[in-house]
Amino acid sequence: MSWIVTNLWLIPAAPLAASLIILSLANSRRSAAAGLAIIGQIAALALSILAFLPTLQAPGYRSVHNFTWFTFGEQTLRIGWMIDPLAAAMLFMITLVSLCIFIFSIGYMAGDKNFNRFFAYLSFFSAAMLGVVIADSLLLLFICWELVGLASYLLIGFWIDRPSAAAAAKKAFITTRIGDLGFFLGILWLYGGSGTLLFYDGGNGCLEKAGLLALGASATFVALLIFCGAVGKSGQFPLHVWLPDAMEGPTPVSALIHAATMVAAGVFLVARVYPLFSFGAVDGVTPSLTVVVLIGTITALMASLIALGQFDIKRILAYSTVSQLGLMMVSLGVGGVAAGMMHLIAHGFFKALLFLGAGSVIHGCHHEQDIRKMGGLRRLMPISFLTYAIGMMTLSGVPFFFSGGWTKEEILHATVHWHVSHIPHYLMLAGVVLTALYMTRQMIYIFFGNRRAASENAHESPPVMTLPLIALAICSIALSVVLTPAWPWLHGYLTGEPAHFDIALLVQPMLFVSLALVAVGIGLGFVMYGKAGREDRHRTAETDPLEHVQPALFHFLENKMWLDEIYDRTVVAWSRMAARISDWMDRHFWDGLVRGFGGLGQLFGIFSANFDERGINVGVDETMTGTRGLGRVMSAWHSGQIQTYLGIIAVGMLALLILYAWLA
Amino acid sequence: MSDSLDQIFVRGKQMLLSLLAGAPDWVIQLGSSLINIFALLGVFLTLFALMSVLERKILGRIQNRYGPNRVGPFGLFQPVADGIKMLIKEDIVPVRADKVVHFLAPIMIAATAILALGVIPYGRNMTPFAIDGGILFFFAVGSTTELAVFMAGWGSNNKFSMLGAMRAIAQMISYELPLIITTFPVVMVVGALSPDAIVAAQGGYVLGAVPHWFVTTPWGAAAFILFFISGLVESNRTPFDVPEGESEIVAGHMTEYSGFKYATFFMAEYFGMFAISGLAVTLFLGGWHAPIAGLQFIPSYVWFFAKLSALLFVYIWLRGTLPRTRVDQIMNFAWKFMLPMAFTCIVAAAVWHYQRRGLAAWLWSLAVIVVVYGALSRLIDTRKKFATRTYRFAE
Amino acid sequence: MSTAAFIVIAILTLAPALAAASLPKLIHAALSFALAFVGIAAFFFLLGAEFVGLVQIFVYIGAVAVLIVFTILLTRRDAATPDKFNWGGVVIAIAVFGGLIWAIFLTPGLSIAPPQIEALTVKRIGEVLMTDYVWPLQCVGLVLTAALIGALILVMEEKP
Amino acid sequence: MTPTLTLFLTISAALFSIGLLAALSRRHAIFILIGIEMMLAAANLNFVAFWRFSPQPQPPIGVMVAIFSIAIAAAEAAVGLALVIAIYRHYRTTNVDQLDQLQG
Repeated sequence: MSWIVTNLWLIPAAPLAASLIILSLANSRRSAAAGLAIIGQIAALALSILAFLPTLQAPGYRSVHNFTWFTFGEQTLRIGWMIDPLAAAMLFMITLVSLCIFIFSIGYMAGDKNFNRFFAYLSFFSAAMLGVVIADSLLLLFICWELVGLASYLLIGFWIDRPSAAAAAKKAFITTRIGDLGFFLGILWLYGGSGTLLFYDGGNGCLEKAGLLALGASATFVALLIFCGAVGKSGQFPLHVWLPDAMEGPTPVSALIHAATMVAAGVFLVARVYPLFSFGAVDGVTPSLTVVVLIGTITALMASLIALGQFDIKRILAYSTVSQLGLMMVSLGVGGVAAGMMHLIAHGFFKALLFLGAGSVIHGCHHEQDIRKMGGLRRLMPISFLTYAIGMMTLSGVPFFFSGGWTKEEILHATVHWHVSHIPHYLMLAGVVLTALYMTRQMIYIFFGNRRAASENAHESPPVMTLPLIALAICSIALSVVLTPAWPWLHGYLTGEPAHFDIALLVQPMLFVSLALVAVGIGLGFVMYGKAGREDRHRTAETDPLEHVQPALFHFLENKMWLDEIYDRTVVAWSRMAARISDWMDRHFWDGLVRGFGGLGQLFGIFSANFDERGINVGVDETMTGTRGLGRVMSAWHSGQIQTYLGIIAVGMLALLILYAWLA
Repeated sequence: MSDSLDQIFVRGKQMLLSLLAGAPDWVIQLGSSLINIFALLGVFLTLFALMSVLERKILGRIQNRYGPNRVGPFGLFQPVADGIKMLIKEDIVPVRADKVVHFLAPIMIAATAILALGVIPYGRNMTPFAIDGGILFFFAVGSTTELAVFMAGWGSNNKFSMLGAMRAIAQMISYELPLIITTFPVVMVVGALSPDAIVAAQGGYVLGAVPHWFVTTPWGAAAFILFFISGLVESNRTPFDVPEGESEIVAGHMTEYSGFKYATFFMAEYFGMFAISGLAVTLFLGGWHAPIAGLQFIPSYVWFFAKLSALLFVYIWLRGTLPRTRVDQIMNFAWKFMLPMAFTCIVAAAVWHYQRRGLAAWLWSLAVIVVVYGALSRLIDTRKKFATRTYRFAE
Repeated sequence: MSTAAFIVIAILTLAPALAAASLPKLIHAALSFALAFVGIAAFFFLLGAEFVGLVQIFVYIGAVAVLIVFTILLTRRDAATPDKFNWGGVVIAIAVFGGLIWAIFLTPGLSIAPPQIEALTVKRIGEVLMTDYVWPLQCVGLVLTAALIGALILVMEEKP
Repeated sequence: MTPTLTLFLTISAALFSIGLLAALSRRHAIFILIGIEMMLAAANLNFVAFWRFSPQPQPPIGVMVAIFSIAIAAAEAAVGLALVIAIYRHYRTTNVDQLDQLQG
């Protein structure tokens, strides 16, 4: 048990402390605020590396540190933190990515008047997420989980003066709450079943033999309930609606939410409590996992389709995030935990890269987000272009050089070997194509073709913004070293099997398949949108090529498959109606009832009033006058003059004295 | 020989008492106390006269002028002249004054001052009234001065008098605490409240040169300085003479007094001075002990009065040197500096005692005092920080 | 202890006490109160408890009397007006006095001569205070501190 | 002939009644305080007298009680006078028969 394990709490504590100090700073101390935030993040990064080291020594290393939080009755509530390859990798990724984002946002938020508040929230956000990662107790995890939600709420609604931002914040908060409700129920059920919320507790944690056996068949439902939480957080199909709207927040925030912290939390949660899902699995298939696969598939496909019909640069990325998360969910569901996590980590890097790139583009185009108004930025912002291209290729899964490719392949592998059906596999393949397609579309719109309204006088961003881009780009390329099937170090690290080097494995059928798919996607993209780029510069709102071909489909996609509208028509409308009904009930039915009773009461009151007047009052009055007289007599004694009292005391003493002397 | 010279006054008293041998012993008691009282009065009235003229002369020297030098040789008869003047002056009592109080105030103040002198050992076996709780008696009597001052202030029904009395009482009360607390270390170390015991405890020498006076220990030195300052305040001397600051309130609580009553106040002030200095000598400067073993043949009372007059000279010197302080400054000084330092002296004395009074103990208690002193002077540095003045010219 | 001294002290105590109780002017009353307490201190001396006597003078003349005159000063407005005297109190007081005297003379074995005891030195008192009575001493210290703070808070100018 | 305990008790009784007189028959709050102080002093006198006339008490309990009660009396005086001043600030008087807010 090394020092770092017992003091793991320091990792989230560092950014938290930073944020608290920043909040207490004066609004003018901008540099101090930024410096503090970054120092806190660097400290967290250093500590995470420190925590990373012990996990290398043995495959499947895991050490936990539990302690009693408080005791109620004979129940003791124990919480704790743990470090294992999963957590360590996540820690490393989160801290590194957040560091880049922090640095980036110095440049991006430079003009904002609530600079300090922003950094405080950012630090708080990453602190909460780190807490989620190190938690060894479902309770602690849930607490940090909710803190993440709170932080996201604060940050999405950062520009509170924008009604849309406020609305988006509310939407995010409430939508995730719906999921968290399920999550909470799951926690309760789990506690009821296994009697502990610790994941690993020397053999009797809820994820270990004893706990699972204690849970028995109900594990499935618990798993599903917990999955609700994951669905809410990482924007899976029914509850994904908040994620695109979360684009209202500042771009670094979107980057943080989509790459490092928030959405990762859901996937991480599923991976963390995977034993619950896989409990009692017949060759790796359980009902709960099947549900996960289902949801994931739907999400992935739907999101990548919608992404095709969007014009807001950030929304496209958002939908791509959703689809990628779906992909991860699928891979988790089909049993490729390692694959899913690897993709999550890789995704963390390249999605951060993409978002920051988008941020830099937006910054360059004076906060214009419509890709139709951009174009030809290739020459104006070369660094952004290059890094963005790298990110795009990573995302669309170009093999060999880009981490995304390898992880996607892993996932596809996993889906192939799923016994239930191969539909997910094929759908995933389609998803890959779509991903490549919409990314290409975006690239062309933004960077190729000739300039348009917004990109007239665009400029490259300052180094403080471009350096993080470069760093992230390098990361997302370099990561592929440990991902190749030739030397699947990360895979081995996560699963706990030793990874051995074998160049022969580098070449496999799946590689070519995905290569082909990606090629198809990108090619298709160029074919479809190639000329769209070279539209006349003065026409801003031009029709999308797809719109030419399939107006109906395009509108369907553009309006996000009318999901929001559907929700409005259904869920929201229903609740409104329910409210209206109960209101009506209240006004008319209950009110009438109450009035009726009131009338009865009044009648009775009149009777009793008369009775009072005639009967009781007189008697009472008599008594009262008598009492008052008595009171007057009494209060005469109560002169309120100390000296009188003193004199009386003296007389009393005298009396006692005489009495005593007499008796003696 | 030297012994007989030392005890000459004791012998004389015994001789006088032997005159009324065979009388009932309360008569003898009465006689001895009367003798003591007259001795005291004689000595200190003389000292007062001498002091008053010497003060004026020394002040004169300090201010680079002759003092009184007309009446008698070197103007030594000046006090006589003053006395006569004071006696034949008209005694004015304001109409609105509270006659009784106005009349009683000077008597009371003088009486207390003289009483305080009664417990100080002036020489070997030369303590007029050897009370077991002598120090306590001293302060008990001394504390009644405040009442007397108040009587003076209230009695003469004059706002200057009242203000003066208020100031006097305020600063007396404030400085009574340090004054008394600085005696605690001595009392604790000696383990007795009687001046004789304290003086006895300071007998003896380190290798015949360094006397065992308490002023030679760090806490003793600190306590002595604090005690001396408080003494200055208690006897309303410069630089703490705001109660009778002529420039502000005519003459404080003595404004409405004239003639002999004024003289009484004057005398009381000097007697208070003598008493405080005498107590300082007793407590810290080894009472009537000789500074060097070799000089013990000189009679003890000589030593005592030598030390006393040295202190008195310092009084005069300060008066000639220092300007008058402000009331709020005095108060701040009392509560923020004197009091904590006095407590520190107690601690230091305890350290000194429990380190078995060796050299190490000496250094330890020195360390305590120095540390606290440093800390205090850091903390209560209330000097106004003025911004550097910039001159702007008309442009 | 001699009867002469006793008589003198008794007069010196009771006369100022009566004055304190009956003088019309508050300041005079306060001053004669101080005088009466000197007399009581003298009684303590007579009884061979010098320490108590000195403490008595120290506390009452040095502190309490000064406090009282200060209070008189601060409440000058109606301290100036000599206040009326109610005779009911006198009656009660005299009655109480009679009762006490009666009780005293009723009790047998009180008219005894003082036994010879060795003087009660300050050292002795100190030892007793520090050994048997150390807890009461601490408590008194606490009480005094509390009283000091309380008095300060009471007389603080309340800020509007 | 030396004074007996009876005489001391008589004196203290007289002192007590004088204090009571002051406390009862004067209207000024300060007088009441003075009277109370006197009564306390009388009690002290009793204590010390009893100590003196009892054969060799070990330890000197009477004296101790006297000392403590003097200390307490000092505290009481301080607080009492503070109260007087506070009352004066409120009601502009220290005349106790105008201070009858507690009158029934």
